[in-house]
Amino acid sequence: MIKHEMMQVVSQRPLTHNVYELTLQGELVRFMNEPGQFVHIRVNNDYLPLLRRPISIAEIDQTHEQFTMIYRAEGAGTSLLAEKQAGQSIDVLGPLGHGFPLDTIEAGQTALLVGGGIGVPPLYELSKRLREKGVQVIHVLGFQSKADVFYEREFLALGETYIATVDGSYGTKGFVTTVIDEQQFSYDVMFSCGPTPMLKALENNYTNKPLYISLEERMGCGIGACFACVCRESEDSTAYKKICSDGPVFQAGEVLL
Amino acid sequence: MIKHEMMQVVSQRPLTHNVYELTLQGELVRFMNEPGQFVHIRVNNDYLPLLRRPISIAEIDQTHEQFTMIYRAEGAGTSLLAEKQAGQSIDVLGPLGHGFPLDTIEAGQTALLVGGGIGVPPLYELSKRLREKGVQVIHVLGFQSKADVFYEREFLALGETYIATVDGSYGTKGFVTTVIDEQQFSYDVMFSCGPTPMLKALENNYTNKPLYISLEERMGCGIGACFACVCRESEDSTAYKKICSDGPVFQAGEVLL
Amino acid sequence: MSMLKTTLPGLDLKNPIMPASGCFGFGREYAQFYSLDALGAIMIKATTAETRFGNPTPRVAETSAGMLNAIGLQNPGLEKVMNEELVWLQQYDVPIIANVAGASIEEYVHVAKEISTVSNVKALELNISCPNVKEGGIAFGVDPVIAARLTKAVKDVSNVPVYVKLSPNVSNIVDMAMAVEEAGADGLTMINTLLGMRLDLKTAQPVLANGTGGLSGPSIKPVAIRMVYEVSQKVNIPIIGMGGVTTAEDALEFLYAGASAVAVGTANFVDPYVCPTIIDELPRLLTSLGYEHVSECIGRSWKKREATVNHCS
Amino acid sequence: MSMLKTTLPGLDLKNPIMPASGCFGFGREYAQFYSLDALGAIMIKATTAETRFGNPTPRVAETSAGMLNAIGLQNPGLEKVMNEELVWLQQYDVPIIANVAGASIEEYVHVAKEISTVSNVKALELNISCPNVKEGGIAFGVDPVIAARLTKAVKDVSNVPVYVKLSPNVSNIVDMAMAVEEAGADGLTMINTLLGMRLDLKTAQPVLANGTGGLSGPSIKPVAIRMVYEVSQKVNIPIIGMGGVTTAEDALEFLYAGASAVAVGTANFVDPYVCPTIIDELPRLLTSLGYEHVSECIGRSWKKREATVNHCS
Ligand SMILES: Cc1cc2nc3c(=O)[nH]c(=O)nc-3n(C[C@H](O)[C@H](O)[C@H](O)COP(=O)(O)OP(=O)(O)OC[C@H]3O[C@@H](n4cnc5c(N)ncnc54)[C@H](O)[C@@H]3O)c2cc1C
Ligand SMILES: Cc1cc2nc3c(=O)[nH]c(=O)nc-3n(C[C@H](O)[C@H](O)[C@H](O)COP(=O)(O)OP(=O)(O)OC[C@H]3O[C@@H](n4cnc5c(N)ncnc54)[C@H](O)[C@@H]3O)c2cc1C
Ligand SMILES: Cc1cc2nc3c(=O)[nH]c(=O)nc-3n(C[C@H](O)[C@H](O)[C@H](O)COP(=O)(O)O)c2cc1C
Ligand SMILES: Cc1cc2nc3c(=O)[nH]c(=O)nc-3n(C[C@H](O)[C@H](O)[C@H](O)COP(=O)(O)O)c2cc1C
Ligand code: FES
Ligand code: FES
Repeated sequence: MIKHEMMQVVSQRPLTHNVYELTLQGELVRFMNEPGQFVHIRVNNDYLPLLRRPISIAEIDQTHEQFTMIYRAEGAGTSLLAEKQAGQSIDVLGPLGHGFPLDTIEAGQTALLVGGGIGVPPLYELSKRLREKGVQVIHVLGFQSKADVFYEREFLALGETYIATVDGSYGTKGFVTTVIDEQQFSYDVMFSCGPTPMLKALENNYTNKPLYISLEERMGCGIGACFACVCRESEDSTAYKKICSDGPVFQAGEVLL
Repeated sequence: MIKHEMMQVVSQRPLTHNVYELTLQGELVRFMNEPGQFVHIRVNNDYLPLLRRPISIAEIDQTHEQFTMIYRAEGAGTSLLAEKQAGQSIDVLGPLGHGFPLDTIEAGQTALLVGGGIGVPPLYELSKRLREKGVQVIHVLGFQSKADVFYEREFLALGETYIATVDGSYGTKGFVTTVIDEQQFSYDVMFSCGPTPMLKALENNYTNKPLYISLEERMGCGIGACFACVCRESEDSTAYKKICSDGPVFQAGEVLL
Repeated sequence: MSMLKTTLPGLDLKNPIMPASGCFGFGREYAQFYSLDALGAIMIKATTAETRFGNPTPRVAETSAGMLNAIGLQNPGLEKVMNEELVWLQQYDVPIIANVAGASIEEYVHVAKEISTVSNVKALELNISCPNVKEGGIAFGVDPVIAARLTKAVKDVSNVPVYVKLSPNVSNIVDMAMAVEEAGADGLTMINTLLGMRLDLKTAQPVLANGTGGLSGPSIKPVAIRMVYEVSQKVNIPIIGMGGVTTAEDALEFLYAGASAVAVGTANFVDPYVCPTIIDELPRLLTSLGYEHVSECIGRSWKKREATVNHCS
Repeated sequence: MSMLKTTLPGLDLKNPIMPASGCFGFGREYAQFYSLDALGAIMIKATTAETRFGNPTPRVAETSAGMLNAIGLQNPGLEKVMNEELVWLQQYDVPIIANVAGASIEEYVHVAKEISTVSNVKALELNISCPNVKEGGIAFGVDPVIAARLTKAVKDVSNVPVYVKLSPNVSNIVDMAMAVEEAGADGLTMINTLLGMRLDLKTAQPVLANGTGGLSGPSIKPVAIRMVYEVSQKVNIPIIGMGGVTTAEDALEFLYAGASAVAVGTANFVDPYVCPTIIDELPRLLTSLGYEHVSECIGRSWKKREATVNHCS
């Protein structure tokens, strides 16, 4: 059930020089269930910017009807979002799309959660839910540099956590794949969210276990009506999926990266 | 000298259901001298609204480097302006144009100040300056109804003040001309600001004494560069004046109404 | 509600507000938010003979008070639209305007002939102006002769009235309108998007994979109003106006300009409730301005007051 | 500053930024805010043979992220412009681009011949596209044949290079550009305003006394970028791009699209310092993106990276 609500800002705080954690409160939270879903946010009442911004749900707190997003303030919309303060309200449409399938893994099994940059946030709620279910979790998180790392402690509290930085200023120098290759984890299902080149590398290199990936695309409506966010199912057919409503999470191979 | 400054909001308060008094502070005030000049205000940092809004200077306080505007919150720009609060800053360009000529009247003489609606504000600084100079002032102020009247007390403190309302709910029922005709004031110079039909009526009916009028027009630049705000000098010539830079105050007959 | 009732060729509208083609899919998504019965009509996504994937992504980009899109006519194809989407829409008491597209006159004719037989399709909207289709769409939209030929061919086979959707990317919109009117169009819809582009600051490349895209949203409203104003004075067929409508006030501006009904596109993405909100607010707005029926406003910018007081409610 | 140095036919520019015609008068007003020496050039207000009063007021209206104007070529006339405005401008070290307008080919030719003899006028800008002049301006702007004829006639008499200002209100901007190039134009300036309109909610009448007006400001930038992108790939003469430029980033987008220099119009009304601000910020922006000279950016959206690295500084 998709809801539209003016939600209250509970808190906003910077996690790095340009990444923010924003917690909102409202009834819409009741409809959030799958980790990996997203919300579509209108940051301004007027037309600047015009379009909503899709942001993943990073943590759900049903008790307080609150949820948390983690986002990078970069362009026009997210920069304005970063100015919001406790007590103000924000126009939210959600929860949208289909998240990571929790039923693909059982208690006692091990999940490998691989996140890149601003793709890390949805893995946090996923990790919490897997732990609740009794699944072991291993996190491999990639960032540009030490200054960009966030939520390391939070992930550590849930399970083994490895950090890779491109410039080597923190953790392993290299990419998430560097860590995975080095560590030779044994796991049952891999879940990932991050830049497309990373997802491609995972899809090509780790084919022996199920892999679920969360995709990003520029969106119009965010609900499946405008065909802005499609991807092909395969190269030689016109079949397609909409990332906003069929995804953003797909099984590896389901869509063409 | 025209200045451009981010000025501080000292105070903002409603005078009627839709008329506000806004006081700003900044160095720009030092350059304000003639009553009847205006400022050009950018109410938003982005493009909604895009254009600046011209608003008259209603009172100048050189001691505190403050000035006051009185405006009606109606459209997109003035409604946003009404949301500004003490401590915020506003982008102001000014002072602009030429105001009422104080040297056309001498100490001991009598000035008749005639204002209509939202044309009343610039007459307040004018009245104060005339009084400082030793000129007697009589005010005739026209409004739609009782609910729209503002600054009666302030004007009363400076001189005789007559109010006319269109619906008769306060003061004389009718127009400013109704009051002037009834009272048969003896005066030396008339100064006026208000809607064009009012200015036309004054120009047509009271021809035996000098009359100065302040005009309004939709503006682009506000400084004389874009030719948006011109008016003709007479019907049969291409000669013109720019309201923003040659005016907004003209002598009756100088331009075609 | 009777102050909003509007009658157009083929269309008995509860109110003159409808979602614009391509901005509402086939209605399913918005039915999650409100009952589609509320709408005057629904203009469904462009339908072509076969399934089309459309352009590569990114397909949308944001601009100042507007957006660019280059969807490229993605749609499930005629068969699925007829057998699934239109059948699903039967549950609602709302007339459907089927947006018809193609890469050749034959394709248009084929789609028009078939889709106009479906019972809830009350009118066709000939999409001759989609700037994102390269195989010929552009030529139809800017050439009065071809546009007229296409209109005639479709009129010949259609079971329902045909509205032609005009492109704003022309030197003379009145010529286009008059050509399709003469060819038998029952109405016009206007405007489609303005052709635009945005470049990425870092890569210097177009943000849209397609390069150019169609500009829509509040930024194009002044162009749309001007075109409806010009065309409505020169043709005798009704116009469904669109381009940047976000509020009841915007809708009224289109009526004043000469439109008989108004479509809402991009604004649906910003506020999924925008259509029912406008429908709710319109009667209050009309009343506050002294109108008793929406028809009194049509063309008021250029008609005499007297000429419009006889309304049809 | 040498990373901004730009050379165009007739024009040695310190930097590629200049105020657009009609948005800067003859410079006097903005000289109150900064020295005009800072500017790459100045495009002065359209000049006609005689003084023109222009259209009745209101002449401007606001739109979403844009404005409409219907000034109607008001100007003091050729004699005053030559003897007063251009003489006053001599005190600054800045090339003047004289915007030439008229109601007939003869008037254009007369104005062009005279004004091109003034020493600080380094180029002409043929205003064939002003949508607000009714006596014929429109026809010049949308017809390649007439536009070419006018260009040739003016080229024959002008002492300085001639830039033709293109109207965006055409079906095919490339045809227009190629026609005037072939007729001898030394450069193009684009775009002029889009024809638009706004109606008053209460009266239902146009806000502008003239009815329609020209749309400018950020809302038109995507259309302008698209047109510069299309035209720059098809002509061999340089383009001065404009339409909605407000920041250094906007200016760079025009360079990427294929413009060699950039003009700033409406933004001057919002921020009187906008031109010097863009000029100040441009070097920093270029450096941050790895460019050593502004010329490397020109047409980068469609040129190969290699093809543009040889810059001329
Ligand atoms: C399903 C989904 C989940 C996401 N979750 C997160 C998250 O948890 N945290 C986070 O920081 N970011 C997330 N993103 C990316 C986020 O949407 C963009 O960073 C954001 O829209 C950029 O907006 P802006 O105002 O900063 O940029 P602008 O440059 O002003 O954006 C212009 C337009 O492009 C779109 N756009 C730009 N970059 C992206 C992008 N990477 N993906 C989609 N649209 C884009 C904007 O939405 C807008 O329509 C997610 C994207 C998707 C599709
Ligand atoms: C020299 C001068 C002095 C003025 N002094 C005052 C004053 O002291 N108090 C006051 O309340 N009003 C004053 N006005 C009128 C004031 O400028 C308008 O009420 C205001 O611009 C309307 O803006 P908006 O955002 O409410 O309306 P919108 O409808 O959003 O305005 C749209 C556009 O039209 C312009 N516009 C609309 N109405 C007017 C108008 N009457 N005059 C000029 N432009 C207009 C706006 O500036 C804007 O560009 C003055 C106008 C001028 C020219
Ligand atoms: C994402 C998107 C897809 C569109 N698809 C179509 C389409 O398939 N057929 C069509 O005729 N118009 C299409 N349009 C144009 C709209 O129907 C409408 O004419 C235009 O967007 C202007 O209205 P607006 O400013 O309210 O969006 C599309 C517009 C958008 C934004
Ligand atoms: C108030 C105003 C007056 C203009 N006058 C002229 C003119 O005299 N000659 C001309 O060629 N263009 C004129 N233009 C068009 C501008 O030069 C420019 O092409 C257009 O406004 C787009 O740029 P912008 O969006 O930066 O304003 C005028 C524009 C405005 C807003
Ligand atoms: S964003 Fe509209 S279909 Fe996905
Ligand atoms: S507002 Fe530009 S000349 Fe007066």
